[in-house]
Amino acid sequence: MADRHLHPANGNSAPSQFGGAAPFFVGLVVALILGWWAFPQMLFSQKHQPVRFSHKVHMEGAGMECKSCHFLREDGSYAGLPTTESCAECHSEPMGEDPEEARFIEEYVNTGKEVEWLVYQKQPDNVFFSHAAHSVDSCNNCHEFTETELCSQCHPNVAETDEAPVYYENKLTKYSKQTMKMWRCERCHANPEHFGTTRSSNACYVCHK
Amino acid sequence: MAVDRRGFLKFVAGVSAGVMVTPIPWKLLDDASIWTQNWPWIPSNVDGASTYVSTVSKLCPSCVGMKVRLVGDRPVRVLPDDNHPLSKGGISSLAVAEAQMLHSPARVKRPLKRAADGAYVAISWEEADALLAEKLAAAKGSLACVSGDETGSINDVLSAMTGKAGSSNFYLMPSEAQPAAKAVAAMGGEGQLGYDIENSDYVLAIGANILESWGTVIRNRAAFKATRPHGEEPAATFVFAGPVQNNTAAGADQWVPIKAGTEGAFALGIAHLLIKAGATADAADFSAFARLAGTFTPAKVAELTGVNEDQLKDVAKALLKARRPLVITGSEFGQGTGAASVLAGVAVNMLLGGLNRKGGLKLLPVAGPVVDGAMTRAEMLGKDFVAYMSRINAGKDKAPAAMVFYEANPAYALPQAAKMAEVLAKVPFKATFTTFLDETAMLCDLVLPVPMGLERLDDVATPYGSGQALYCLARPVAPMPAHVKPAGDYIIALAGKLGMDLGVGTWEEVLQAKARAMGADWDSLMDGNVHVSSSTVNAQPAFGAGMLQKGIATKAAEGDYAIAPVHKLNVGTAKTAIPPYNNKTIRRWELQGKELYVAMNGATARKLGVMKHDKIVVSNKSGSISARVNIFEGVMNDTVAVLMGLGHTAFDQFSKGKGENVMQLLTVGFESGTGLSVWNMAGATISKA
Amino acid sequence: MEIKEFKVKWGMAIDLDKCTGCGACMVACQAENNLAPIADASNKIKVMNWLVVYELSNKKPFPEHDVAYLPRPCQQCGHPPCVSVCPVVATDKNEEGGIVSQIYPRCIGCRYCMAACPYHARYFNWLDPVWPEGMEKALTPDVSVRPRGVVEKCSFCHHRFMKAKDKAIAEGRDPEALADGDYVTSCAEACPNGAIVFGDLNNPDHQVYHLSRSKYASRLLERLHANTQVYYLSRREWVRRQLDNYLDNEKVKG
Amino acid sequence: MEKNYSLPADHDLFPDGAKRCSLMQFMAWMGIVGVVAAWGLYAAYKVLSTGLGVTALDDYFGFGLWITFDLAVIALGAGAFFTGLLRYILNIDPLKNIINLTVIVGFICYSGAMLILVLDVGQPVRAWFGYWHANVHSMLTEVIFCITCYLIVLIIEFIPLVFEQKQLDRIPVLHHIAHNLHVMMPLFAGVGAFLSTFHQGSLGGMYGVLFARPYVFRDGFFVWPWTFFLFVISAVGSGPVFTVLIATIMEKMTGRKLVSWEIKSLMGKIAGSMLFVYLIFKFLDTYGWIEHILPHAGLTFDQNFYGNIYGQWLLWAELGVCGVLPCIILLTPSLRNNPALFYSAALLDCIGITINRYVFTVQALAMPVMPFDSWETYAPNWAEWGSSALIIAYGAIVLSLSYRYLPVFPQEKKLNATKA
Repeated sequence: MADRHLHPANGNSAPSQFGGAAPFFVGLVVALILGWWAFPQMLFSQKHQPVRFSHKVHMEGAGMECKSCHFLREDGSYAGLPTTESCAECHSEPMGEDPEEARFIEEYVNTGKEVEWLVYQKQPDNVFFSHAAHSVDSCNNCHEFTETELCSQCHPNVAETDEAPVYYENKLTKYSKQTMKMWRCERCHANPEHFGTTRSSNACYVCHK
Repeated sequence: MAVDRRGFLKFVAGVSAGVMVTPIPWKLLDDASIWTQNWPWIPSNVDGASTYVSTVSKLCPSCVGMKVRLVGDRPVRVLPDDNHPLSKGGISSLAVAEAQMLHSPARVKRPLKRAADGAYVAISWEEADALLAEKLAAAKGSLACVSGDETGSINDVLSAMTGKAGSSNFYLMPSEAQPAAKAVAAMGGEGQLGYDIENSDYVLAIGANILESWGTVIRNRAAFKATRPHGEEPAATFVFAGPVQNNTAAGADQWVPIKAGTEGAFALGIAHLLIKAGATADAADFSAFARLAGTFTPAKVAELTGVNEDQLKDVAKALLKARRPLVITGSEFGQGTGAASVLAGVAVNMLLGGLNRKGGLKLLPVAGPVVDGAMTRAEMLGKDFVAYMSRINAGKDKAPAAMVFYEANPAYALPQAAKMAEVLAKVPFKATFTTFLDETAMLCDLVLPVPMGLERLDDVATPYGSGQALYCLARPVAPMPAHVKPAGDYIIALAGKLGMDLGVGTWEEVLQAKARAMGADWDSLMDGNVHVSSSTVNAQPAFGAGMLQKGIATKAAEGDYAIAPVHKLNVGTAKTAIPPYNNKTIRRWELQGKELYVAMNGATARKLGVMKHDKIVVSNKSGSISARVNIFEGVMNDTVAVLMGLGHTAFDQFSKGKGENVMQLLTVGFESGTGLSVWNMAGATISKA
Repeated sequence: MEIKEFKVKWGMAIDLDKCTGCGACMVACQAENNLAPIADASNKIKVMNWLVVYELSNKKPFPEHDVAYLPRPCQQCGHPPCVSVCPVVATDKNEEGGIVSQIYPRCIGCRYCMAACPYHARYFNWLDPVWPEGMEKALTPDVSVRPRGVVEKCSFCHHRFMKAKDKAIAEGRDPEALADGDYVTSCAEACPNGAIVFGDLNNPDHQVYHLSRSKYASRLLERLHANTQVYYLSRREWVRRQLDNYLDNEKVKG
Repeated sequence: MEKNYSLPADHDLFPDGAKRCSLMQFMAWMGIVGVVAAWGLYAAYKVLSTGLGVTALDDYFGFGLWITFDLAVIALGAGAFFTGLLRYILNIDPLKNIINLTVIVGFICYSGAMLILVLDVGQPVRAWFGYWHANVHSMLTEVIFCITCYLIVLIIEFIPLVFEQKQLDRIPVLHHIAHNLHVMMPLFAGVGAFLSTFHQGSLGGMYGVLFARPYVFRDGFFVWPWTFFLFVISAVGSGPVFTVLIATIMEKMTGRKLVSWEIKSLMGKIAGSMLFVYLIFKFLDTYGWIEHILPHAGLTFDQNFYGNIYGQWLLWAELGVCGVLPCIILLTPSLRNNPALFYSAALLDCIGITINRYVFTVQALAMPVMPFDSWETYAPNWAEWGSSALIIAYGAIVLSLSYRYLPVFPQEKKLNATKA
């Protein structure tokens, strides 16, 4: 081993210098592939909703509106997702032929169990998000959002889908891949133009609990 | 191509450089820190719709009204109820964590039977039913029943069952309601004493810890709140007389130090001064009373009670000056007092024209029993459990063949606790209906879990201390755990099984009947409303001077030092022990680890030759406790203040093995005249450990 | 001294003559803010308590002795000693209302803020919080549960402020102009003696506005210029004297 | 090369012409240190896995032994930057004979302090927030940045020494790197001096800005609190003699002369001069504190002390026995040249600075500011002692390895030759 050091490598010749650089670039490319392609695959696991729910059937077929289920309560808090009890208002007995509906009734309605829906934009516990404050009323002081457009700023528009999108869970953090991170909130909250009309300052406690 | 070491190093260098321009290190760094805000072993928030249900606490002795906040179906907070007359926007330190106590580790989760080797085994309800029915049937007339619920209609059911079994041994756990009832009887009056604190402009609490634990304390404190607007001169004066500058003294305008157990003498001293100032009352035995009071000169009262004569005179003067004065006598720790001190207190009110007057003392109507064969409230309050136990101990009474406890913890809560446990051991079969695995449950052969107040339908009828007759329901707001059963229906069914006819089919019927008896509207009660009646019992009671004279002859306590038990609701009750969320409210020099601290003033400590933190032993013929010394100048000379509610040997990690139980030191005596058991004057000797 | 001023300034007025030291506020605070119970709470300086009731003594021997109890929430200083020292902006005073925020996922747990606070209002999660089995079901959804290694403190039940604003929005009222009582802290709500009054110190329609101007009102350690938003009232001179350090020859106001 | 079995097995790696103990002996020593390190590692593991609840720290004493230890070693490690400053910038040439040791000691102190900080912060995984979410108003941010940067400088200063190891030096690349770094060393010394001055200052400033803690609060000199300067000067007043003490301990343990007395004496004189300057300011500061800051806060001098544990003796020990006394000895040539007095003075100097850092950290927190609050006491427990011992063990390992294999002491050959 010591010998090698005593003989300076023939590092002056051009070909071997090029050959010397090759392993470096191989390593570089391997790392890039690993980092940009394999790593994201490894980081997230795919999950599906516990019950296949078709928004389309409910919207088009049953003529329901978004706010039939996703509504603001009287106290200003947001109902988010419907409870099994409210689903059971219609689905106490199967209304169609879909075996998934039958399974839902058997597993949830009959037992009173709540469905553990996967929420794509589920925020961490330390975040306080007010649906009341982010209303069409306040945003449309300047914007001209329709309700769907406004909701779609954050949520995937699933109103016309038959199948819910795949849910990607970060294996390390256990949060949804689609969860908004703080910088996305700050696109508005840190924008001074918003302060006057929406009172949406970027102070920590405006959004954290 | 052979990979030599140099090539490999270059490859590694390439990977290293490459990785730095991929998300790997940066995303991992970020995600790792996000992971720290979402650790799976930390509980997370569970959202849901919030609803609020008005109910009343069956756990807190103040029967505080409360609003329970549920998220989904989970009770998460107990909040004050502005509309409840026993809350008036306040909540007690005990009831406020009642939602959390639903999940207390000390809860009994299923029926337990004591096996031959002394260990408890979980059994099915069927097995428990069979065992209980068999034992009670066998016991027949030799049954005793003890209830720790002072205000509920469960007592109608329990006393009826006891009565139908051919026994008169139904008892309530001792409280201040018993001496008060005895006093009313001695006066020839009827009804329950009520105290109109709200409308009084001068409240003299003699012994009664009215701002911490006495009576309907949250209502008392609402009255206190109302009469002293923030930052302004108070509209009413509160004066506390007692041996320790306790929480009531802290809120009161004036603290009058008097020895423990001398409330009656102090009240008679006041009566003496009032009569001297011309006060009189339209009662048959006024002159007899005046003669008695005449002997309680300030000098004598000062000697008996340790009060400063000038302070005594000042209080009497202030009472005369007040428009609607009210005098409340009681025990600082809510029990153990005799009828005489109540009579003396009532006498002062009568001299001040305070009987059935606004801001005075009321005689409140009491509803009759609603179950066949049940005792009346007066009968129940006439029974003296401690005296019964003492009789058994002395061999004057036979130990019953079976004893049934309902939410009562006599093994912990009775005076001379060690002796009482011995007496309980003489009873061959004991069963308890309890929520928590308390000291009494640990002595029982059968432990039957009952739901907590938040999980069951129950009632509260005019708690002692209330200024008005009232009735309200505790409604189930939380789902009942799988293996507990509400005692009301259970006992009615049990009685049926034993061939007793209680005349009711269900527990709800009992409550409905009680509501009718109270003149309340059931539907309104079920909506969370409280039935309140302003009516009083019209009576012209006497002073009960004869009884008073006998009872007031106080005997001096044993030992050189007086024990002053200090009762604080935050430490919990005998039934609850220290609630998990209340541990932090115990003051630093009340308890350290497992060691109890007792308080004495500097002069007493000097006399004893002890300093703060020194170890001492406080003992008398009933028992002894070891403790460390805390110096607190708000304690009378030659007195040690001992916090009650510690020294549990059962329950959970939040209570068990912490400090010592002051009840060990309280010696039972008997009041002349009434024969009532009393233990509010304990003395002890103190030695350095 | 730069003092942060806001249009709305949430504050408290605590009447020390009305507080009897029962501890209901402390328990209410723990339940509201998801603090974990602890089996042995003897070591008072290592036990999490956003609100502590101190015992004050006039230091005279019996029978001249007098006692007072002082509930101490975070004082929400106008010029907070803790905020500027935080190396990672985990604590700040920037929001309308003037409540000093503490953001748990940002906190690295250096405890510099605790060293800075003379009120001992800040607490560190020395260990992970543990609830007896099942008791986590009684946690509220309003306040996130903190892991070990972060500092926390009283937030004036900030989540109730958020809820009050949401309620106002839902009812079509101005969330910036809450009425007296629309938003109160859990301790103020629980106190059976009404010793704690909560509201907007800048709004004459709120009771605290007037109480903070009472001749009996003063703040803790005023001469350090932390400019706190909690006022203490007492008609007793000795109590007021213990609210700040005074040299023997100095007079106390009121 | 012929094998010489009388030489230690690893003699090929020794610096030129240096005599070292046998490998077995060295391993035995390493074993002893390793046991201490293992204990410390266990303590560190408990702290990281369970949380800081295993320490004796509490909500009154958020800072304790660890912060005291950090501040003390950082102050004592100041020999590195200050000697570097004198050697490279002010060209005091004789200091080249000890500069290597000061760099190593500095490196150990700073890296050790960083390791302790990893334990001391509650959320070490978030430690990088200090850079990413920095609050520019916080003195601690200044400390974090300066310490990190200075540690990098120290590493750069340490690298050439490592590369000059006999075997490594034969690799041309490393030889060139070492040589070029040597050429640039004045630049790094300058950067180091600048960074180090700032963070020594900001460490002091950390306390000086605590306006609600009258025990440590010091009104500003322009934007800086007084403690900013006091910490800088006190560090340079003690760092050099700390290095000398380390060198002397190494001499005692190895039985070889490593640094000439002249150099030690020179370091002592430098430290003594700086200590003198420091004491002038410290006395002025103490006077100002008693006469201005305390009365302003409504406090008296006596209220700042409590019992024996936080008694006035600490102040007098710091200023007198461990301040004025060593200063006199170090500045008086006749006294300084008496080795026993010299080493005593050096030790007292270091103790004095440690007391200073201790009272600023612990006594400041022990003192109740609210009148109804009480004095609290703090004593570190095994977890804190253990992890601090780990750092000392780590220092011992680095020093032992450096001494054995790196050309740390240029005078060693000559000094021991003349002796022989």
